[in-house]
Amino acid sequence: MIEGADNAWLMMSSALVLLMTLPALGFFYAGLVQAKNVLSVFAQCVAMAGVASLIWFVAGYSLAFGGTAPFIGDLHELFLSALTRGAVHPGTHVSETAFIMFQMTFAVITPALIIGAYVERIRFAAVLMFSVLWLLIVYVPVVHWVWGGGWLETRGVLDFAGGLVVHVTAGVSALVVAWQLGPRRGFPEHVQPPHAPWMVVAGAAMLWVGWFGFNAGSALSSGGDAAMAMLATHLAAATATLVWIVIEWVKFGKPSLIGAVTGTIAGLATITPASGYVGPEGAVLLGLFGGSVCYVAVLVVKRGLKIDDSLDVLGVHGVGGALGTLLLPFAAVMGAGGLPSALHGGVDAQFLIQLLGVGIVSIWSAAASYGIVKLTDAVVGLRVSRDDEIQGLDFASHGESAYHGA
Amino acid sequence: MIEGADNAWLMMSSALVLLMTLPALGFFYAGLVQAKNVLSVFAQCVAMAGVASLIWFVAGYSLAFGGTAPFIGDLHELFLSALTRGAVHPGTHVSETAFIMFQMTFAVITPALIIGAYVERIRFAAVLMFSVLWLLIVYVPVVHWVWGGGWLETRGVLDFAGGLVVHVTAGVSALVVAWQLGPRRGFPEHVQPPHAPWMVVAGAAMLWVGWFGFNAGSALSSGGDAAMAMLATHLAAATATLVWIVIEWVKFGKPSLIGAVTGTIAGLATITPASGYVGPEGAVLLGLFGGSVCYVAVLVVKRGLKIDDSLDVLGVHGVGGALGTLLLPFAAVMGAGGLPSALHGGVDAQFLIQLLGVGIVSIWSAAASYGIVKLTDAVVGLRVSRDDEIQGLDFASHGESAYHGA
Amino acid sequence: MIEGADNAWLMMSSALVLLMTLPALGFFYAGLVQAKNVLSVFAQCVAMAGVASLIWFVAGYSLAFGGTAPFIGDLHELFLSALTRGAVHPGTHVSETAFIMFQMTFAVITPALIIGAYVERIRFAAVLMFSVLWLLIVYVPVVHWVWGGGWLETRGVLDFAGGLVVHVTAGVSALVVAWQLGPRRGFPEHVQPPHAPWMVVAGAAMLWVGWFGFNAGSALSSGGDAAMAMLATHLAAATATLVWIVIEWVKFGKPSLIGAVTGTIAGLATITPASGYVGPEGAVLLGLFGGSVCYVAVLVVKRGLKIDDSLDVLGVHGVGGALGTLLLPFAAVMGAGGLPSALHGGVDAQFLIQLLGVGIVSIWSAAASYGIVKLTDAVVGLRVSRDDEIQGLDFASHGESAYHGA
Amino acid sequence: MKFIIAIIQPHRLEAVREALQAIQINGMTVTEVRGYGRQGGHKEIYRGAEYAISFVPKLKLEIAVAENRVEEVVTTISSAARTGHVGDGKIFLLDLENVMRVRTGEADEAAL
Amino acid sequence: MKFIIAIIQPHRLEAVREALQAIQINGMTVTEVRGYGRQGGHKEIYRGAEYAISFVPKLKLEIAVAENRVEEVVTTISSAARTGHVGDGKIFLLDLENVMRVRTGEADEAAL
Amino acid sequence: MKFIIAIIQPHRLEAVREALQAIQINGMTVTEVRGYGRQGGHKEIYRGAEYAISFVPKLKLEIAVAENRVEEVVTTISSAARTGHVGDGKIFLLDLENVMRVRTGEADEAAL
Ligand SMILES: Nc1ncnc2c1ncn2[C@@H]1O[C@H](COP(=O)(O)OP(=O)(O)O)[C@@H](O)[C@H]1O
Ligand SMILES: Nc1ncnc2c1ncn2[C@@H]1O[C@H](COP(=O)(O)OP(=O)(O)O)[C@@H](O)[C@H]1O
Ligand SMILES: Nc1ncnc2c1ncn2[C@@H]1O[C@H](COP(=O)(O)OP(=O)(O)O)[C@@H](O)[C@H]1O
Repeated sequence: MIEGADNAWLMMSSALVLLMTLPALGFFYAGLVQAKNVLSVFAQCVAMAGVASLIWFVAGYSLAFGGTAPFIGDLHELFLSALTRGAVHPGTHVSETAFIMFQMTFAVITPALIIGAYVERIRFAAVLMFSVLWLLIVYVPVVHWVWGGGWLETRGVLDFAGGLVVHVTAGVSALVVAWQLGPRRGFPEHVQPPHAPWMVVAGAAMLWVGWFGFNAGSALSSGGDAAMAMLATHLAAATATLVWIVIEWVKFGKPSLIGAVTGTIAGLATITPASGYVGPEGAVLLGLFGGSVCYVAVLVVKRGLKIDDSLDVLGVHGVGGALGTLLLPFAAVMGAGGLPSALHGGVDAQFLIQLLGVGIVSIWSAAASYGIVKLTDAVVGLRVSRDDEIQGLDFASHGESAYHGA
Repeated sequence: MIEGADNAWLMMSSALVLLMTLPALGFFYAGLVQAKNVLSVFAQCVAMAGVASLIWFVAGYSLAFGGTAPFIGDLHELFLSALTRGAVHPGTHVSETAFIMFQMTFAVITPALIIGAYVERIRFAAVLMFSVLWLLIVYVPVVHWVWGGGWLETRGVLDFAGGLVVHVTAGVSALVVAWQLGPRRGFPEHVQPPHAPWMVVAGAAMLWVGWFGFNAGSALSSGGDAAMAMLATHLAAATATLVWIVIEWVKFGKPSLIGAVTGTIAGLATITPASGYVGPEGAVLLGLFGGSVCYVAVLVVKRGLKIDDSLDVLGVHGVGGALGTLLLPFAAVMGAGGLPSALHGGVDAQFLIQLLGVGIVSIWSAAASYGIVKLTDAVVGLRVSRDDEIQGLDFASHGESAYHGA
Repeated sequence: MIEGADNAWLMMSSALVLLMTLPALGFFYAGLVQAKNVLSVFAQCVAMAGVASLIWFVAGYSLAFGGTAPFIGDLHELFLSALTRGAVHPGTHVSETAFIMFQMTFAVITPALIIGAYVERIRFAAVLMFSVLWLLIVYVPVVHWVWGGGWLETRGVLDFAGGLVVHVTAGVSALVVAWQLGPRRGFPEHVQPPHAPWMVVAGAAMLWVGWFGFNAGSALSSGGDAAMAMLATHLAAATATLVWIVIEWVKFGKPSLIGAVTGTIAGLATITPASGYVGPEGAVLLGLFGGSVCYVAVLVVKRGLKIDDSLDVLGVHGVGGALGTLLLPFAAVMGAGGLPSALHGGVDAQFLIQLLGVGIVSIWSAAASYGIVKLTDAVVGLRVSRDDEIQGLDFASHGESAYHGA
Repeated sequence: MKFIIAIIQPHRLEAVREALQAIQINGMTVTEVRGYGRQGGHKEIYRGAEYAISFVPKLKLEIAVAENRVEEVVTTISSAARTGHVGDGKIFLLDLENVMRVRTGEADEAAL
Repeated sequence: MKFIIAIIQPHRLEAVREALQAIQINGMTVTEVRGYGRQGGHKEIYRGAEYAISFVPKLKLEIAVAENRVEEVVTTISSAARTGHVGDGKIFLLDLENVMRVRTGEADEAAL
Repeated sequence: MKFIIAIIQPHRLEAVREALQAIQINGMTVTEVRGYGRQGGHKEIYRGAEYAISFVPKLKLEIAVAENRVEEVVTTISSAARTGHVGDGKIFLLDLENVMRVRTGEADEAAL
């Protein structure tokens, strides 16, 4: 039976998750690039909302949530043509329509996160082709494995709201794309500072708010579990924000605003997989780790690997998501608010299962993304010309400019 | 009886619909104008929120939803002075308070849509006078006819969330105002490009999110019907976005961002009247038509009619709303998710009824708006002086400037 | 028992209230300062979200809502370590988790409001130290007195959503901080105009929307009372917006946009304490008073007291909150929608109680804030150097600049 | 050669550009500036108080021209820019010793 | 006549404007520019890494003055703009051949 | 002394700055400007219609140099700024009568 309250909360959460892509992620990423590439970032986000939604409608949802075969769903729900208004999503009290909608917003934001890796130099056609293939080959199968009754779910992997499904897949794939695409002109010595930090913080703020839908919505109900997930999400974000402020303050004598909100996002990515299994104390712990580990990860990718994952998708999302997935068992047993009963065979056993999940999902994301990038390059070409890169994608790819003389 | 879940969803939807005007529509329109008229657009939106809400409070709600006389409501609910906290809206499980609030946000956004027709040259006093009269003479009666038990509802006209009531009334009236007001200096050869496309896309993104409240909120309940309306809304928007991208890509070799989000809005306007009666497939169909027909309509108004409906209120909203109203019967019978049972006497019969609705509402909107514009011109004057237009309305009408040297 | 609908509404309201701080208040305040101090305002808001949330987690919630001693709560809920997922907040049908979350967003925004008093010249370390102490010494006790079963609640003081608890505490403390900190260079003759009015209106718009969560969420349920609170909130905001527009129009011949939205905020602050006790007519009355009295108050503080409460925290929030608290009894008896039964001993008796509340809370806020400011000055220093003030806090305190050449 | 610096009202740019194009002057550089002069500034209202903005937005055009065209160009600019109101701007004439086209290295009038 | 170009610290604008007004110099044109000089730039932090900003914000004032007032004006500007820190800026003096007021067509010193 | 005004493509700024630094020219002032010239503008699409943008973004560099370094500086700028495309810009050479360092009051070449 459909419970109106659960359904209302899931619809609201869907609105919040769409807000995360449009405009929040658009703001967040667009503020970090140069003024000549602002619109291209937004265009990529908008196009992603279009493309991913249609993929989801045509086949994505069916392949992800149709049936419980171990590796991939079935084709019974192509074009959602058999969907009725009264259908209830199995095991919940929400309507199937609401569930599809909610999941569709996840299918939009996940490939959109990868945008951060390829900004300022990719061809628009490559964005579209890569994203379509990536959704079908990486995202949809992983959703099926972890949430759709597939083999990782059977093994007991826990991922409440997408640490693996969303952040690890996007983060790892981002690194592969950035590596194949090559760095932006001038990387790393002459990279330009973010052209509009105010835009970054506006985006981060709306991501924070939207994340309540992402995590607490994943409870698929509107009771105490959802609210605990929201509380945990908020506390992890708050903690990681302060962690990053403190690190920069100590290290540079000045805490930067972009640093602070990067901490916020790191904390949010880290709590995501665990948000339904921890209480307030576990959440703060995850915030502490999320803030500090991602800080180091960002530097390692840039300076160690020398890969221009331009807006740190791996360092923030990939590492955060993996970290939260791995720490989940430990955090779940802290305080009365945790959910130790969700662990399969105790903390250590669950940790090994989680490790398996992170390993498999990372490898699959990396390998498949590599193939997709190569194919995309062969078919439409990955990178714009040097002239277009210098001129900026706003005009080169979209024929517009972001700012017309204030 | 008030159902908490339905009520919660309706309150949330009200918040989303207010967000559509403030700040979404403000951003959308302000980004499209020149830098010297940015604040005037926002001021018009803010003032509209004030004025329309008070009109609604004083008499609008009573005249729209009081009683079921064929042409206009009654005066029993003036000043909402008899409204009790426990009152239930007839035929629903939401409180009368929530219903009034929800409808009030519609009364705010509908005249605000018309702003797009008269930006950059209208007197602020004319905006206020026109809007007050327009609400009472055009909007309120049409609401009564279509949703308040009036004669069009009796005839069986279907308009789930305002294709007729909101988009056709606003679009047609916009054309009349633009025509009477005359074009902006330099139209059409020397029209300036949108001064801040990033602002346009920020607005469009929030409109997309807010539209979930607009359409799914119109279900007045939080079950599977609302969620199906949300799903339909989202799919139509996604489809129309891609349609516009493809058209521009083919035609100009570059898809513009403003084009893409114009497609979004066209898709949203088109699905609006049908959103409660169609399933996913019907929604995609409406998105396809919405995107392509509105593309043509925008060009026809500008180049064919040579009327400076500056931000394309007719081409996008008017045409989209009418189109969705007319296609509704055909889309409702597609897939298991449609609601063919809502049609009166089958697809063809309903089509004729819808045609009647579009015709009547268009004629009434055009005729009444013409009279209101003439009266407004006579009383306060429509247009600012040439000097004020050159200087920009921000300073001329509000004594401010949008950007003080970054 | 947890009611899903009430809980969903409270979660949604929490999201809306967080949105009020991030990004709404950030936009609102950042737009009002000079371009060189934009990021510092956002950094203060972001840091506040971090700091206040952790304080709430560690001890704030326990001290505010633990037990019903007259003056301060107890320490049983430190670190929320005993919080269970199924716990119901006493006297409601919402989960304790949701209630804590909701209240946490209030603990974030209240000290964030004070930012408006000290922008453009305060040290970042002073912001943090002041806010931590202020939360523990001013905010938490007042919450306990008024909402946590403390002595003012026992006396019958009514404050639905924080007129006293939020706006009076913040407003009065703001004045004290501004006075101690001294004015900005050039105040009052050479104060620079707001650098980005569009940002101010974007913030105000989101504050308006978010305020629905603030006020209607405070019903802690999703029925007709919540919706009436929302309706009242909206009408007061709309009315006060128009009041400010009219005043400026008459006085200067041009209504400014910043004036209009200042009216909005004044109306919202004024309705806050009364929002759950009045109907539409009472709300409009409060809007009328809120708009006009705050207009005068702003001028009095700046010209009369000559204190540089830079963004008018006292004039708008403090005065609005106090006014609404005092007018509450009169407004509650207007129309069928009011709640006269909530008054203790009738209008006059309640008025005296309210007066006591305003007096006590003002005095406590002023006295305690004075001590905290003095201590903060002694420990970390209040004010940046003259050079840093000239250069701007964005670079001086955070090493960044808001705009990198569009 | 001469280097002409013209301060004009922002909304006259298109008119000036077209007038110059009509006499085959096809190069110029435009800067957004703020001017202070007899025109005075204006008052803006901020929360019920007025404050003075001393500077008004103007555009500065820089145009290098051959000696023999100077007069024609100055006249063209000034008539296209004139509205008759205080604040119409000024035209300054400086001596230009040399000019070079970066792309080709051409110098003197050939580089214009 | 001379054409004075002064590069100053942005926050000195009001002081300079007032000082010039005091000696009846009532016209100037201001441009936002970025300067590069001994002052050097500064470092900004971005996600844990520092990067260099070579240019610092400055204002450029352009003021046309009659020959006999040049010295006075230069002295006034330089003393109002001086803070004593590196980066205070420079004053450049160019020869101005002619000037014209667009509104009236007046030329030479009458146009100032 | 000479006052050099160079209009260049925005993305050549770093190259020019580095080239000048290499020959110990350590001062300049940069302005964002819009240029109009042979390069022509470009078309932007707006809701299915194209419209012309006549002006393209450029940077203007102003550099005061001692007489004996003029040639070297001009050559350095022009080779660092050259991409070979139309629109590479121009270098204008004006006579500079005097210069003063605000901070110290030094004048002439000592002030550069
Ligand atoms: N002495 C001057 N030096 C440089 N620019 C000037 C000077 N006087 C005026 N200007 C510029 O010319 C503009 C117009 O001058 P103004 O005195 O306001 O009007 P008008 O030229 O019509 O008398 C000013 O805004 C300023 O930019
Ligand atoms: N040779 C030059 N040509 C043009 N502008 C210069 C030159 N040298 C310095 N400037 C301008 O003057 C400003 C101040 O110069 P700087 O060397 O930093 O300090 P100071 O003048 O106090 O020695 C610079 O930021 C730049 O805008
Ligand atoms: N006569 C001129 N006076 C001032 N600036 C000019 C002039 N001609 C060109 N410019 C500037 O030089 C830039 C480049 O000139 P353009 O003719 O487009 O290319 P090129 O110099 O390669 O022939 C223009 O954008 C403009 O800013």
